This record gives sequence, C-alpha cells and structure tokens, in this order.
Amino acid sequence: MNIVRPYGDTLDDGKVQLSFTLPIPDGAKGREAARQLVLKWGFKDCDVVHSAPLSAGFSFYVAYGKTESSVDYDSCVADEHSAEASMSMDEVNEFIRRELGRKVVVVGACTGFDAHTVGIDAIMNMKGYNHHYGLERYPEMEAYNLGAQVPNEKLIEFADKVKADAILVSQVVTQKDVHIHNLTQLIELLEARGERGRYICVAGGPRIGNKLAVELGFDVGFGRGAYADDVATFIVKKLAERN
Amino acid sequence: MNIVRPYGDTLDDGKVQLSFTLPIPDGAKGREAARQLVLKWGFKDCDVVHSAPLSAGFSFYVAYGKTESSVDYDSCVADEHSAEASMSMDEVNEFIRRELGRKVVVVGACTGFDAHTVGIDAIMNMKGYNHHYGLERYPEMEAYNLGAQVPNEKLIEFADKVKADAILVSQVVTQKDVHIHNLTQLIELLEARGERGRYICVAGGPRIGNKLAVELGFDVGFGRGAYADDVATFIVKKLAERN
Amino acid sequence: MRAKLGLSQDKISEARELAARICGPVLKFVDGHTSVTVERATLRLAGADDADADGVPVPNLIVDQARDRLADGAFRLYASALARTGDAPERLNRKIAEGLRLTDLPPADEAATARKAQELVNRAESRVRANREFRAARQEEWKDRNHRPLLYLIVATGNIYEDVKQATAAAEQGADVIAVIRTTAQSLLDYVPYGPTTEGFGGTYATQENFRIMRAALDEVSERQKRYILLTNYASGLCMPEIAAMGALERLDMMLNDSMYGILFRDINMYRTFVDQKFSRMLDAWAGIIINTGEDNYLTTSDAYEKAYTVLASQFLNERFAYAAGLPARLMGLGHAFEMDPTIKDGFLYELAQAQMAREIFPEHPLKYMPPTKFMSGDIFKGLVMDTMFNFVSKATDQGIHLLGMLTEAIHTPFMMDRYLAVDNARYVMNNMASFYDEVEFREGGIVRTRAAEVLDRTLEFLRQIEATGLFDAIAEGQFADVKRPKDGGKGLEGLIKKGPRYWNPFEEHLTRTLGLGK
Amino acid sequence: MRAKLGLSQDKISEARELAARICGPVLKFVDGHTSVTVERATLRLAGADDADADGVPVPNLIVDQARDRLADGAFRLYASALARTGDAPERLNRKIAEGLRLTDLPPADEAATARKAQELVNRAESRVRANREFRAARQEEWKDRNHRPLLYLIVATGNIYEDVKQATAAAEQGADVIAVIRTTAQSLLDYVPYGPTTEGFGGTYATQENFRIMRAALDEVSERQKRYILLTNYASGLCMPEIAAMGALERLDMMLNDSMYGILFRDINMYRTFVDQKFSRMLDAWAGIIINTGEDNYLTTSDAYEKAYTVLASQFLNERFAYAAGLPARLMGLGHAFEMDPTIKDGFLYELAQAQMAREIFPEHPLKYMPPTKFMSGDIFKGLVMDTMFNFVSKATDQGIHLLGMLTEAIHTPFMMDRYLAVDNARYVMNNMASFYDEVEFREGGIVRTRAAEVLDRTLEFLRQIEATGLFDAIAEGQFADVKRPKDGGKGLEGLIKKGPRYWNPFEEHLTRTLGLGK
Ligand code: B12
Ligand code: B12
Ligand SMILES: Cc1ncc(COP(=O)(O)O)c(C=O)c1O
Ligand SMILES: Cc1ncc(COP(=O)(O)O)c(C=O)c1O
Repeated sequence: MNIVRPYGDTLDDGKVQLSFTLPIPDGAKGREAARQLVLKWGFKDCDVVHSAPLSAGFSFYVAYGKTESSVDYDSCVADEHSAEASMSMDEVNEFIRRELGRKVVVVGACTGFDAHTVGIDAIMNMKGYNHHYGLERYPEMEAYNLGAQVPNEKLIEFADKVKADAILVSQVVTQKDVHIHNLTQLIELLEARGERGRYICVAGGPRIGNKLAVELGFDVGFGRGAYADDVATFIVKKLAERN
Repeated sequence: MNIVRPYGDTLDDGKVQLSFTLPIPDGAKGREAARQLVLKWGFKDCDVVHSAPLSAGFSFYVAYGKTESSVDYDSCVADEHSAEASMSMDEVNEFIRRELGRKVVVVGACTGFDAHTVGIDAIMNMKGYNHHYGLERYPEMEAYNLGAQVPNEKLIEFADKVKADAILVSQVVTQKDVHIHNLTQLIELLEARGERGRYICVAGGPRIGNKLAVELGFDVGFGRGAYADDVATFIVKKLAERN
Repeated sequence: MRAKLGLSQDKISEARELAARICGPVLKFVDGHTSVTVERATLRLAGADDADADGVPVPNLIVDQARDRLADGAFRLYASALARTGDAPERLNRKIAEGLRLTDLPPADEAATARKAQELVNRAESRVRANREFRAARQEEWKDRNHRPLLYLIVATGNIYEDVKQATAAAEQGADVIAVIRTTAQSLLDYVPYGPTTEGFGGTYATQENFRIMRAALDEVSERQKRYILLTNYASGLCMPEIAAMGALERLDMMLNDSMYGILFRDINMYRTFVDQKFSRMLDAWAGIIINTGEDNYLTTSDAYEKAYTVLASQFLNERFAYAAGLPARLMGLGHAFEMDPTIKDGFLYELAQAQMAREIFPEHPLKYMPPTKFMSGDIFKGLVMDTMFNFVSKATDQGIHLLGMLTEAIHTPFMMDRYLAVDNARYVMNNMASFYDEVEFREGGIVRTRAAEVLDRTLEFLRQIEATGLFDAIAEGQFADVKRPKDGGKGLEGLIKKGPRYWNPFEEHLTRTLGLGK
Repeated sequence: MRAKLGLSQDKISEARELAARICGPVLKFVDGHTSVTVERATLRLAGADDADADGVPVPNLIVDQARDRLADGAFRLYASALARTGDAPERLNRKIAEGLRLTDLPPADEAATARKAQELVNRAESRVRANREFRAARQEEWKDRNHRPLLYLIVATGNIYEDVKQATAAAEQGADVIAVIRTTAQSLLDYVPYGPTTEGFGGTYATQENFRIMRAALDEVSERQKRYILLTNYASGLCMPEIAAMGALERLDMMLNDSMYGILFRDINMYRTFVDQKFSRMLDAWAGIIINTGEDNYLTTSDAYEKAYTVLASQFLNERFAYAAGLPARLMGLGHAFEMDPTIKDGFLYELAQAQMAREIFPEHPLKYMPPTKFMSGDIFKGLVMDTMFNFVSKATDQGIHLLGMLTEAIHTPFMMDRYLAVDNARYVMNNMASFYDEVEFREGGIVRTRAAEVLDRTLEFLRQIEATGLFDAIAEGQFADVKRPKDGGKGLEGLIKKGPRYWNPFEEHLTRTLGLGK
C-alpha cells in the first residue's frame, strides 16, 4: 500500500489546479457556481482565483481545490507498454531468428479519412523517429506502410495478400469518437471474414491507450511516445507465444 | 432551474482541465495513478495528456476530464458584495448626510505581521485604486489608516479612542492559515472587551471571501477587486439599518 | 516597411524569374483543360444549386448528364434549358433535383442561350460586386479597428450552429478572422454537400448554406464590435473552384488555397489540381478574396530548420500562379509557420530571420503566419509559452494574418477557453512590444542576416533544380515534401477534361476580361 | 558587454560622484556607532551560539548582560570569560544558557584576553577562508554548468525539512540558486531564533541550524548535478549583521541586503539600519557572499514606469555603500524588476531599456532581476505569458541573477509544480533566443535609447535633490517610495550605541584590514 494524494508544497495538502468554462455570464454568481461545482467533485475547499467573460453567455474559471481523495500507487497497473521492457532492434531481429526462424510480415496504415501519416511513419519508415529506426529497417521483418486515408477493407485485403502476421492501424483524429468507429469497424470486418485470429492487431495514436485498444478487440494499443522497438517487441513475443 | 455543466466546445460535454503533482516517480504507472485519481473525483473520463518528473520522487500531470456533475446556476447566491449594487462616492456621502446626519468614522489596518499595505491603501488612501477614490477622500467620513503590521490590540484601542463606527482589517498572507488566526483573534479580543457590537467589522484581502469573513464573526468580507465604494456602501447601509 | 536583412535584390528577381519559367508550362496545360468541378463551379455561378433526395447536388447532376459533352462545357446545357423553359434557376434546379434530365430538352436557339448567358453573368457580377463593395465600405468605416496582424481563430465543432456560438464568442474576444475548419477529408469529396450541417469530424462541412449562416452571424458581431470580422474557408481539395464560387457569392473574405497542397498532402491528381486551382483563384481575385497558401504543411511533415527553403520556394510558385490568375499581391496571403524544434539554440532568431525575409521579399502581401503545431505536446503550459514566442515573432516582423496558436494543439480541436487564452496572449504580447519592428536592427554578419541569406541561396538552388526537371516531373520524383506523386496517379484524374473547340464558358470569359488576363 | 544605448559616460560618472557625496555623511555616522546586533554578530563570529530554555539566544544573553558597557563592545566580556575559564566557546555558551552572568566573572588579564581574541579571529578566518575556497574550487570544477543568467528559485514552505525537499527538486529541475524565503516579519525580531524550525508563515526562519541543513542538502545535489547550487537568505531586518555572520560561517552564497529596505518597508530606524548594514556587508565581502539589493520593492509599491529612476538612484546608492564596505562589483547583485503595467503599449521596450541600462552602467555587477509580481493575477495563464516576456528581457540584456517568475504569484507561495513550470519556461526561452544580445541593435533615436537616456537624466535630478537635502532628511521627508520615516522613529533605535573611546572589536579590525578599508 502506498496511498498518495496531490502535493502542492506539503505532503497530502491535496492541491489541484482546475480550469473550465461554464455557459453562464461572468460575475460573482458565476464564481459561486464554479466553486460549488468544484466542491461537487469532492474537493474540500475551493478557491476560484480567476474568472473572465468569454462572451455574453460564457465564462472561464481558474480554481484551486484541496482534495482528500487518494489512490494506492502500488495497486496501479501501468496501462502502457513501456519502453523499459522493450528489446532493441538488434535484439528483436535476433529473437526472430532464434524463436521464429522466418521473416515477420507487418502491414500498417492510417485508416478512414484520417490523413495523419507522421505517426504511422514514425513506427514504420526506415528513418524512424527520435533515434529509433522504423520497422522497414528491421532485416527480419517485411514491413508495408500503406500510408493514410486507407479504407479498412483495402487494408485487410492487402494483409491477406502478403500473408501478414500483424496489422498496424494508426488513428489520430478522435473528434466525435471517429477513431472508435474506424477501429471497431476493422475488427468487425475481420470477424465477419473469420480472420480475426490470423493477425496480431495493433492500434496506435496519440489518444489511444492500451486499455481502449483491448476493449475494442485489438491485441494492444500504443499511445504517444511509442517507438518501433516497443511495437516490434510486442509482436514478436506474441508470435512466439502462439507457436 | 438552470442546470449548467462545464463546456469545452459543445454544450454539456463537461470538459475540465486539471493539473497536479503526485509524490511518486514519473512513468506509465504514475499516469495511471493520476487517471484513477481524476476518476475518483467523479469524472467519467480522463485523458492524462502530459506527465513530467519534478524530481526523483515527484511527478507532474496535466489531464482533461469529462464530468457529468452540474450546478443549478439559478440557486447560486453570489458570495460577494458586487460593484453593481454599490453606490458611488457622491451617493454615499449624500446617503450619510440624509440618513445618518453625522460623520462616519472608520479605522483600518493590515494586522499581525502582515506587511502588505497596498490592499488597505487601495481602500482607504486619498488616491484610491483603479479610478475609485479611497475613504479618506469621502467628505462625510473620517478615515484612519494605521498601515501594516498593526497588532489587533493596538487597532482596537485606536478604534475606541476615535469612537469608530467600523473597523477594517486587511489580511494578505494566508499561508498556514495565519489570516484565520489573526482575524479570529480580533473578534475574540472585541468579545472579551464586550465591544463586538460597537463596531461594524470588515475583513478584506485577496483570499478573503464574504462567507469566510462572516464565519469568523465579521459583518462582511471583501476579496480581490473590491473598491472603496463597495465598502462604504456596506458600512453606511448597515449603520442606517442599526439606527 | 524597413529592409533590415540586406538581401540581394538580384537574387530575389532571379527567383521570381525561375518561378515564372517553372509555372509557364503548367499554365499552358491548364489553359487547354477544364474539370468536372470547374464546370460545376460555373453552373453554381449561373445559379445551379439544390440537391436531390439522395443529397446529390444539382451541379453534379447536371455535369453527370453532360458527361459525354463536357469538352464543350456544361454551362451551355443549363443556359439553354433556362432559355427554353423560361424558368428561374431555382425552379429549374428543383426540377433537376426531382429527375429532369437536361439532355432530354431540345436545345434553345443560340441567340436566346447567349442572351440568357449574358443575363446570368450580369446577375453574378452584380452580386459579387455588391459583396466586394459591402466589404470595402465596412472595412473603410471601421478601419484601424482590426488588429495588426489580423488575429485569426478557427472554429471546428463539426456543427454549424455550435460553430456560430464559438465564432461569436471568438469575435467578442477579439478575433479579426474566423476560419471554419472543414470536416476531415472533405478535400476528397468530388461534390459539395448541400444545406446546413451538424455532423463533421474535426471540422464542419463547407456548404453554401453553412457559409450563409456563419456570414450572417459574423456580420451581426461585426456591427456590435464595430470591427469587420473576416470569414475564411477552404477552396481546396477536389471541389476547390466550386467552393471559391460559393465564397464569392456568400462574401467570404479568405480562402485556403494552395497550388500543390492537394497533390502532396491529399494525393489528388496534379493535372486536375492545377486546372482547378487557376479557376478558383480567378474567382477569388474577382471577389476580392484573400487566398491563404499552405506552406506550413511542408513544415509539419519535414524539419522546419532543414526545409525552410521549401517554404520560400513554394511562396514564389504560389505567387506566380496567383498573378497568373489575376490576384494582386494584396490578396496573396502567402503561408509560412513557426515550426522549428523548440530545443534548437537560437531557434527564435532563425524564425525571426525566416519571417522577416518573407516580409521583405513579399512586401505587399498579407503574409499568413501559422503557429507551432508539430512540437506542441500535452504540456499545455509549455505550449502557451511557445505560442508567446510565436506571437512575438509575428508582430516583430509585421506579419499580415496571424493564426492564433492553441495551448491544447496536441490534444483536441480548440475549446472556447483555449481560444480566449490564445487571444489574450497575442493581444498582450503584441501591444507590449508593438514598436519592436521599427526599433530593432540586426547586426551585420549576425545570425539573422546570415540565415536569411542562406535560405534565399538554397531556395534559388532548389528552384533551378525544379526548373531543370519541370514541375510535373519534380513532383513525381518527390522533390516536394518527400512525397512522390505519379503524374497520372492520385484522385480525381477522371474528372479532368480537355477543352474542345466548341468549349463555351462565358463566366471564364468574363473573369478573364475583368481581371485583365486576356492573352 | 556591448554598449548599445549610447549613454553619456559623463552623466554616469556624475551620478557616481553624487552617490559618493550622499553616502559620505552617513558613513561618517556609521563609523562612530555600533548596535546590539553588530555586537551579537561579533560574538557569533567568536563562537557564541546556543539558546536558553526560553529560546533566548546566547548572543542576546551576553549583550543584555553587557548592556551598560556596550560602548566598549560586548566582545571583551566574552573573550575575557573564555580566557579566564579556559572553556571552549561551546562549553561557555552552555553555561551562559544555563544562567551564568559574564559580568559576575572577574575580568581576565588584558594580554590573555588579547591572545584569546587573536585565536578566535584566526579560527573564524580559517573557517570562512575554507568556505570561500571550497566554493571557488567547486565553481571552477563545474564552470559553465550553471545557467547564464543564474536561475534563482525560492522555497517558502515554512518548514526547513519540506524546504529541503522542495529545494532539492528545484535544483534537479535546473535551479542554480535556491533562496529560502524567511518567515513573515522575521525582519522585526531583534534576535535570531535557534535550531531547526518547522513553523513559519510565508517562509522559514533564518537560523544557523536551518542554514546548515539546507547547505548540506544543496551540496549533495550539487555533487549529483555537477553544478554548484548557490544558497541565498536574507541579511536584512533588525538582525542583518548576525545573519551575515551566520551566512559567512555556513557558506551561504548570496544575501538579500539593501541599504534602505528595512527603513522604508519595515519601518526600522534609519540610523540603526545604516550601522547594521555596513557591518553586514563587510562580512559578506569577507565571505565572498553576493548581496542582492531590493530595488524591486520600490516598484511593487509605486508605478514602475513613473518611478523607474528611483531604481537607478537606489542602485547607485547601494553600490556606493557596498564599495565602502569592501564589496567588489562582482559581489553586487544590484536589484531591479519587470513590474510595468502589462497594458502599457511598448512596455516590453521600456523594460528592455531599463534592463539594458542597468547592464551598461553596472557592467561587472551580477544584476539581480526580479519577475513580475504586482500585475500578476489569478489568471495563471496570463501570468505564465508575462513571465515569458520577463525571461526574454532578462536573457536579452544579459542579466546576472534571474529570479524565476511563478504563474501562481498572486495566489500562493510556489507549489513544486509551479517552480517546474517556471524553470521550463526560462530554459526554453533563454535557449531559444540565446544570442539575441549579440544580435540586436537599437535604432538611434528609438524608444529604447530615448527611454534609457531619460531615466538617467531623471535619476541625476533626483540624486541632486537628495544630495541637497541630505540622505537622512530625504528619507524623513518621504522622497523614497513615498513613505516618510522620522529620523528617530522606527524600530530598533534603542539598540543603537555610540562607540566609546574603549570600543574594542577585533573582528571589525580584522575585516577592515583584510578588506583594505583602513582609513
Ligand atoms: C502534423 C499535423 C497535421 C498535418 C498532417 C501531415 C501528415 N502528413 O501527417 C496536416 C496539416 C495535413 C493536418 C491536417 C489536419 N489535422 Co492535424 N495535426 C497535426 C499535428 C500538428 C501533429 C501530428 C503529428 O505529426 N505528430 C507527431 C507524431 C509522431 O505523433 P503521433 O501521431 O502521436 O504518433 C506517435 C504515437 O501516437 C504512436 N502512433 C501513432 N500512430 C501509430 C500507429 C501504430 C500502429 C503504433 C504502434 C503507434 C502509433 O507512435 C507515434 C510515435 O511515437 C497535430 C497536433 C499535435 N501537435 O499533435 C494535429 C492534429 C492531430 N490534427 C488535427 C486535425 C483536426 C486535423 C484536421 C482534421 C483539421 C481539418 N479539419 O482540416 C486536418 C485534416 C487531416 C485529416 N483528414 O486527418 C487535430 C486532431 C484533434 C482530435 N483529437 O481529433 C490535432 C490534434 C490538432 C488540433 N488540436 O486540432 N494535421
Ligand atoms: C506587493 C507585494 C509585496 C510587497 C508589499 C509592499 C506593500 N507595501 O504592500 C513586499 C515586497 C514588501 C512583499 C513582501 C512579502 N510578501 Co508579498 N506580495 C506582493 C504582491 C506582488 C502584490 C500584492 C498587492 O499589492 N496587490 C495589489 C492590492 C491592491 O491587492 P489586494 O492586496 O488583493 O487588495 C485588494 C483586495 O484584496 C481588497 N482588500 C485588501 N485588503 C482589504 C481590506 C479591507 C478592509 C477591504 C474592504 C478590502 C481589502 O481590496 C483591494 C483592492 O481591490 C503579491 C502577489 C500578487 N500579485 O498578488 C505578493 C504576496 C501577497 N506576497 C506574499 C508573501 C508570502 C510575502 C512575504 C511574506 C514573503 C517573505 N516571506 O518575504 C513578504 C513579507 C511581507 C509580510 N510580512 O507580510 C504571498 C502571500 C502568499 C499567501 N497567500 O500566503 C504573495 C501572494 C506572493 C506569493 N505568491 O508568494 N509583498
Ligand atoms: C491549403 C490547404 N487546404 C486544405 C487544408 C485542410 O485540409 P483538408 O484537406 O482536410 O480539407 C489545409 C490544411 O492545413 C491547407 O493548408
Ligand atoms: C532587501 C530585502 N530584505 C528583506 C526582504 C524580505 O522581507 P522581510 O522583511 O519579511 O524579511 C525583502 C523582500 O523582498 C528584501 O528585498
């Protein structure tokens, strides 16, 4: 057990900064509404330190609250495939040679109408990202990067054609949960074809968590700060497990 | 009834920005702890968008939460003596002449070891603050500003000596609740002397709310953005009531 | 404008000449072609609007009906139908939406069609002129009430009615320009949706009705604020000329329009893009709409320090294409962006050099300066500080159009409060160092001057190389933004049409004449 | 340092001469006087420490016992007792704490007392020299590892053990200097509390034990970070020389110490202050401690634009008083602050002018630059942006010691995360525009140069006026900071003592000699 609380300048003082907008005019009454709202979140104390009108009917608040809530740090389980556990590029290749004895085929794309290629490129392209080479550079892997705006159907067909081991999907735009829609559809299409089991399905993007990805039927999800090493490690270990 | 919730870019989307420190190392596990903490405050959804190490054992988080909590704006009562209701300097003087028929005597100070004079000066000095003249300039008032670092005893004696109608206290430093201590002591001293009823007691300072002041036994409290007009209006109306 | 960099005027002239030589062959190709969307844009100017029960817009229905005679232009069919039926466009549109096939109607006689054409051109001309005059009058009446640079804010709720709320609030907070961000991938639609819309992702559909709704809302705030609020949308993607036409009719004030954005970043066919682009820009020129070019896109994909010269090269090309379409410099919002890695030592000075260079090379152009986006992260506090530095550079180099950076850039499309914080930041900074431009000089041989000179040199080299290759091939080879786009690849090629000898487009003729583009 | 303002060197010299003439009479007065705290400081150097059961410090007990012979100095009594009893100071201190009255002891013979005195002086000298050498060696070993300007962060929890955590974190985040803010109103205590403390308001008591605890903690981080972390406290208020003495012994590196702060802002008697101040500064000079003067305080009370000249005037006076106490320029952290109303147009340029002017007039002085505080509000986002502009000016004018602005300045003493955001802001900005100073010139006749020249002129006028009035009377009349302080008013006057003919203070003599201050 390691119970922790927010820390301002003294252990357990519980200080938290908040800011938000309310659809009401600015003024003393608005500040009181903001204060009450913060108290509703269970804060014991709230100081609304700033308010400003955003327009006639909207106002902005900055507040500091004091909470008594806590979490047990020891019982928290990281929802991320953290870099610490990952093998390096060389180790991954060595692992493939040793444990799998054949090239691993991966297919990646940014699906739907999402045009953000930089994320999937960071994982797949030769040059990689932040001094981590991309999967295309892994001698023991065959990596196909289909780019952006790729319909799920096309991605699946391509994976089928090249006999892929893993399908990598990037989703960056999340407004109105469009990513959830796109990701779900991919899994549904695979299931409809009876092929979900054939692939390791990997989702990625700045707002994608592992938890979310798994909920949607993927094997894993990678958020911001992911590198090719992490993804490769996951894929090859999973393949080895399946053998 | 006018139920309102935080507004990000759509009505009732409930978006709130938070930031805080936890006494744990930075990392995926820490981000999960931060997320769970935000959920404990009743947020339905939480995206920890940033974390950074502050030192080996402390880490910083920025998060966005989605709340379903709301307040009824109509039922909020402003805890501030807002400028809208205040009379101007001329109106106050006119009011005194008409309703009280004698000069009103006020004594002000920043008490304890608090050395912040600017706040009490803003209310009392001739030149005032932000184009609102201070009480010294009110022809129908006699205003004594004792400055800062004034012990409560001295303030009370002075008030007694000049037969003050109101005592004005400024408290700016609030660390370790030193202001609560100072304010409470003043009221206790007055009560011990059986003189609490003799004065209108006014507290002020950037972190003083009306609610707090009243709780501590004052007649009223003024926070940031208060002007002499507001204070004068309160005092003279109260005096008229008592008559 | 005070020149501070000591740039070589000869080199600048050489770059302009290179741009002219690079664009020449492209413009020649363009003149011989039209496209489905150029035709639809023409129809829209003539009055074609409305949509059928499936939401297919009437201009699309007409062009589909005219499919096998598009080399003649689609306009003839519509004008002839109007002449023959005597219908007002609205009535004819409805009939088409309900199933009427114009090809079933016997053609009207040539003279009647020509008269109808003239009438339609005149009607459009007076509507657009009225828009231009209205804008000019307001801007004159409220001159000096806008910020300098213009503060430009986006709204992107996906719902036009929410957009209106956000835009109104933004204008009240101090925005001079409101851009309604388009829904993800509208670029790729080969039609313009019809009517008011409430469902977009990362933005709101560009529709004529949405334009109208937002324009009316902004005119209202303008009156209240006594400040003309400019409205921006995207004449970009597969329908760029149609959107330009809608913008001309509904008095938009700015349009995102880049000569190569669609090709490079949306994989739209290059021939199609160049053809569509020229007609769009003619419309913008006619309507007094400022174009915003998309050089910032180079820097979100490639490194801003390394690839600074691609921005300048693109500015020269965009300028050349714009002149060729009749746009005067004062309507060219050439783009660039504050996108260098924030960890670079003296990055601020390099940004200053780049922005000042653009200012000096394009002195009459209302440069459009984009905020940091690529290096923004979930650390909203750091983001706010980066935006502060950006605001500083923008004012320090007298940019024309200032896109406000959002502290939440890496997280979500702007919340209302994000926008407020952005405006507040910019207003404070820009007032606090208002006279910096006039005040400060850069040391000879210093970082700023040296950097500007180097970027100009590198740009010349790059332009020479493109000239040698030819623009079409240079794009195909991946010389821009590291993406290779095969000449006959990409979307929309099927909508490109070689003009036939009977090609007739009185709107194009009218524009060519009015804009003084006759050969 | 490049001069960029074209300031008149003649005027600068004239200002220095005026300062010398203004300070002359004050220094003459000072030389004839001592004070209870000067005596206690001397005792502390000699080894007096510890406190009685009520917490009254031994140095106070001794001075109280010597009350009626203070004109001779209190040191004689202590040295004589040590000589007579043969006790080590620690043992004697304990006895005094337990009730021993030194006046009850028969005096030791003169020669023995003199030998003891020499021994005590030597002991202190070698301890302080070791401190100086340790610091110098570390700073040499890790040179170029500190930021330039030095990043200065405060801790203010009120609890020395929490302070240590905060300070360690701050150093790990990048701070070069840690200042332990003192508890509210320690200035007004006429004694220095004893031992480690955990209960302060808005800050932590300055005690020798607290100094030791923090010094040890920072030395540890320094080793880890390979960066010498400087420690700062306040030699200010009624005990300024004692705190300076403690700082000399415990290797503090900087001390807040202003020639008039106590008088103007703490209502301490002026004679007392000047006397205490000179001795404190001699101690700082001896120990290689940088003083930080408090010009910023003028601007938190008065308007920074209007009263800019009071800052410069005070800098000249502080400089003069510091030279007179043996401080070299490199130990003079003259203060100023970024406190102009953020709504002033071109405020940034005025701040730039002021900071650059200070830089040019005091070229070897490690100027201490204070962040915006007065116009900070609950709007932490705006505050962060203001701090960004401040960071910019500081680096742009090559300041020496940079106090980091806190986005929560108007709300609470800094949270740990506030400090992190402050460092992150400064490091980004200062790296991003690192070479600005060398790069940029100010236009002749422009705002910056004109403003600097005006402030210098106004300062000269002000100094002339003070010279005419005399410094004591000028303070009494309210010429500084708009507060009037009667000459015989204020706190602590009763602790002032005219030195008698038999006044003996071998530490003062030693310092005078070492610092080359002999008449
Ligand atoms: C660059 C950029 C663009 C460029 C894209 C260029 C390109 N070729 O990709 C351009 C200018 C074209 C663009 C356009 C738009 N953009 Co954009 N863009 C950005 C920006 C600035 C940076 C994104 C980026 O490149 N990040 C760097 C990469 C390396 O990070 P990453 O994508 O997170 O990838 C990492 C991880 O997430 C993970 N990962 C990602 N994918 C995958 C996949 C797998 C399998 C794995 C394992 C891991 C993984 O690994 C990567 C490396 O660590 C962001 C803002 C920001 N600062 O984040 C906005 C942003 C993403 N864009 C946004 C929007 C809305 C748009 C538009 C839709 C706006 C519009 N309506 O016009 C358009 C249209 C694009 C479309 N249809 O999708 C929004 C999305 C909001 C949301 N959450 O819904 C953002 C957040 C900006 C904002 N605040 O509004 N954009
Ligand atoms: C100026 C200033 C100083 C100056 C004070 C000069 C002076 N002559 O007053 C100096 C430099 C001396 C100073 C010193 C210290 N300060 Co100070 N200071 C400030 C600062 C920057 C501005 C305060 C101010 O003048 N505000 C302007 C006035 C007009 O606003 P106001 O006080 O809120 O007053 C308004 C209302 O509150 C109300 N009001 C106030 N009083 C009253 C009374 C009545 C009767 C009524 C009706 C209304 C009313 O009306 C006023 C007008 O609207 C603030 C930070 C900030 N930006 O707020 C820190 C701040 C107040 N200081 C602080 C601290 C800790 C100190 C020190 C204790 C630090 C130290 N340990 O050395 C010292 C010691 C002072 C002491 N013993 O009290 C902290 C307090 C933290 C806390 N909440 O506990 C602050 C918030 C800074 C910080 N973040 O650490 N300070
Ligand atoms: C010129 C141009 N067109 C269009 C867009 C918008 O993107 P989309 O292609 O999704 O409409 C941008 C975005 O930055 C742009 O710069
Ligand atoms: C020179 C100097 N001394 C002391 C202080 C601290 O205040 P106090 O008097 O409460 O110790 C300051 C605060 O700014 C100062 O500038």
